[in-house]
Amino acid sequence: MVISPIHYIFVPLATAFLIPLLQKLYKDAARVVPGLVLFYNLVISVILFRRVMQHGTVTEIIAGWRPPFGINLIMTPFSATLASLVSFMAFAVWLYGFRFKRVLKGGEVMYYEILQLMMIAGALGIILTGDLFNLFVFIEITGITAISLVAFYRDRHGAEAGFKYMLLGSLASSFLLLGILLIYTQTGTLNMAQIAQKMPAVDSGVKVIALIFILIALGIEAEMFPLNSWAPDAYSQAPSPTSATFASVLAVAALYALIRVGYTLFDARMISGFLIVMGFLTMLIAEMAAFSQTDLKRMLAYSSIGQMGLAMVAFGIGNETAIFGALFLMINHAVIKALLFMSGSYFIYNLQTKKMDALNGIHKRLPYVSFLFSLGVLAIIGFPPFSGFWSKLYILYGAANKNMLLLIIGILSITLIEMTYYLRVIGRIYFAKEKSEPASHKPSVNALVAMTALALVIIILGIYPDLISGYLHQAGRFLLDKQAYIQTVLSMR
Amino acid sequence: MTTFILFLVVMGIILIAAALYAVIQKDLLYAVLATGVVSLVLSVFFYLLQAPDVAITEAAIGIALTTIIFIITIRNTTRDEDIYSEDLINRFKNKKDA
Amino acid sequence: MKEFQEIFLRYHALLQAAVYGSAVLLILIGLYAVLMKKHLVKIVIGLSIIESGVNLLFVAVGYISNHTAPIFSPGYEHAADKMVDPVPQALVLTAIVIGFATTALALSLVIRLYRHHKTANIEQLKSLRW
Amino acid sequence: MLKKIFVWFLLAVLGIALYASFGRAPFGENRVGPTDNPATVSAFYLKNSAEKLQTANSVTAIVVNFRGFDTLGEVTVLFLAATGLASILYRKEDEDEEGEHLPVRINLPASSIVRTGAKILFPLILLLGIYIFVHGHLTPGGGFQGGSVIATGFLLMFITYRRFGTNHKVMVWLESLSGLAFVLTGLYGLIKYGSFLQNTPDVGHLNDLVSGGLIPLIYIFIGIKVSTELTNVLDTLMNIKPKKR
Repeated sequence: MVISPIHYIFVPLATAFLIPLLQKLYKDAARVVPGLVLFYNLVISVILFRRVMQHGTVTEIIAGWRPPFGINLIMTPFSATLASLVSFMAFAVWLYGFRFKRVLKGGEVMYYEILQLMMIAGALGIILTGDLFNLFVFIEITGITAISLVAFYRDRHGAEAGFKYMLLGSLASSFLLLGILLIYTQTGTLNMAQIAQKMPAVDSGVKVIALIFILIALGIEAEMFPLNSWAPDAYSQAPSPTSATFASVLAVAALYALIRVGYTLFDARMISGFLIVMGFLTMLIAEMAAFSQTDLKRMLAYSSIGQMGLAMVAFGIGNETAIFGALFLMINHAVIKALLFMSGSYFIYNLQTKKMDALNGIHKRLPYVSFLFSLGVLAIIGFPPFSGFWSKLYILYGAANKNMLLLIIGILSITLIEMTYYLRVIGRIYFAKEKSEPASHKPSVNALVAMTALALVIIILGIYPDLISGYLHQAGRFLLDKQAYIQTVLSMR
Repeated sequence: MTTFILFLVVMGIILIAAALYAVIQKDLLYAVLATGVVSLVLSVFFYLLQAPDVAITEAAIGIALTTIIFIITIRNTTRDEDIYSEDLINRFKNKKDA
Repeated sequence: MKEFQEIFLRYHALLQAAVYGSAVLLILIGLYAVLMKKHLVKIVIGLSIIESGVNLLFVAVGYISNHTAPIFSPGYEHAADKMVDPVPQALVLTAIVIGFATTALALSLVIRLYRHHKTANIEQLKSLRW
Repeated sequence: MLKKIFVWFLLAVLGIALYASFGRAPFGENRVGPTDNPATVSAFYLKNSAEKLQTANSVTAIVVNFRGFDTLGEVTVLFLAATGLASILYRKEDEDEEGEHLPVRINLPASSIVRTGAKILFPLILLLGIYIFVHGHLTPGGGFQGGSVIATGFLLMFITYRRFGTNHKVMVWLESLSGLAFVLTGLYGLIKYGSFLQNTPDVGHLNDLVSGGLIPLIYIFIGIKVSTELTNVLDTLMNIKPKKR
């Protein structure tokens, strides 16, 4: 059987359906099998990524009907990059969470693993699909799994965070349906490429209304201000591997959907101003909120929202340099924020509290985890030798190319806020007086392997960004080339 | 033909009335039953609009299943919209006893 | 059948108002409940009313006057030109089932919330704040 | 007060926007176009569900074949909702929810008329459900409709008989295997014809019970899957211990 993008979807699906049975045969099946599947995803990512980068876009027809009649999967260099990123991060998170103590109670582990696996499959579906309604279905898959995972601990905060997400998520799906229907009435099709082709002929009033509906819906998913009030609660109440997945998988997929719809279906020029303004507001407000947090996970969550805002700004700027920076930022953010959530959750696990006051002097008890955490912090605020530096530099460079001086000043001053609160945490970890308690929970080996791997990625990308920059340039070019997308899809046989 | 038009208009009015009732009614059990009526009328609507498949789905899922899960939820929370917490239930009970 | 078309066109504005209007009103009523009501169950009722409105809008958009259901039952084998648009109907099937799934999930969260907080008023759920 | 004004303003704007924008697609207008030489997706579906797939119900053809991938996703959504529901309402034996313990059911038992009626109706409802999804490609209805009808049958039994419970082992097997069978049928298309979920060219004749190639088979799997998932959801919800009054 030839490797093709459909493997990303049906292998996790079949596994998820099978896990309840396998669980009966072998007690640890629910924990082991998803890892195998995610590893398989990683392998096909490598194969497909190479194929896409060498021979151009890989497409796949489903049910044997060529587009626009059937649903198609499409892997442009842009989506191939993100799909590989998602597969890699998913595997790293699985490795990290393999022995995660708090989720190991009783039969719940099966629910947890199924939901976690399907969240990743849903995110991959969002990235790969070429059909608007199919996008909706995959967004629902990720939404339902994410809600269940947020409420997974079944405490009062979890249920509340889940309900908040549920409320906004349901509104988002209704608005998305309305937007899809509006587009369908005007163009008579659901295939994204054909919609893009027919869009110029659509009455501009209807187009704007459809765009607003879809932007509201995808804005909720992509944590855009002011629709992101679910995000900090969800990030902070979910189990820690899930928080890491939210930051590194779900956010990437949601932003991809926003960009794909904005750039391909509509015109990039139509949304660029909107994206810059909303992205900047998202960033500003999130970083200010992060500054005033006392809870470690909430601080990380707000910082995540801020980074998504920066990525939106970069996509709004819309020239090749900025898009390169945005892609680099998405990769960096996924890796670094996952590392921060992973190492941060070991602090929380040891201290039994999420409050940051308790972090004082913890480096003596957990030296290695503290080291990894500070590495992540330095990388995310963009210290020169680390990878975060390059992405920010390129985004600023892109803004400079378009003479957006105010924006540059704004981003830089927000970076200052970011630096302050992150360095405050580092200060607590290393220089504050410790309370003398022995370390109770050393990190397990698999978690250490996962975290070290992520840290290595950060360092290598920082020292030698050329390793991926060629690919990212190619991906960015393809995103801007709308006609190539339309032609590739509609010439499929 | 005129019956078709009449039907659609009357159905639309019933639909809106039932939905309004569902939102206004303070007794949640009746509100839920009103949403059941919304589903019922909706499935007739679908049938009139030449969508029998959708009509059957709406009939089975909208009328029966959704209504029952709402009723189960009401049984596990409160039935009256204004008496929304356990405190209020207890206070209300005490008043009745006294 | 020509008659049908004539009457349909004569009353078109009324019909459009009756069908699109009630769908849009359902969406608005549901949204009102979601935004203004305090009881969690009422909010979920609002969500399900919004879903109903969206579903009705889907089917209404696919309707073509004087055409039959998209089923090639015996006697209608060659009537493809006289059938309503089947695509919105297929989409609505998906949307209804997904709507039920989300409603069930929402209600289970409501039950959980009531167990923990002893209240179903959304304004009293304030353990999580910005 | 400010909130109220804002909400009303929002509703007014949304209502006008919706009505105006959907008004651009007049009610009852033919946007499908001729089916002989299809220019739109719908016309293509209408033409080919009769010609190439020999499936009488073209909605079924779309749901199962043309857009079968959506349906796979939809079945997954249902599966995940059942899983998420079980996870949210999950309760270990020793788990005490903030001191709440209520073993006694307060409901009165159903009357004997209801019980006898339910007993007679239950097999009929099951039969109806099975009929609906077996004939999904010929008449209105199909896997989702039949599945939900079967679930209403179980609902009747849950309500009438307090002690009625489903056999969990059978449910788990049916649920997993029917879902897997759906995926495997898709895989069969991928291996044999080169495209996931692709139908066999051997589709029979319009309006025969065995027509449409793999479509009825897949719809039966969907029916089993949907009915078990919905029954699981109901079972989980019905088994919540009622709170103290």
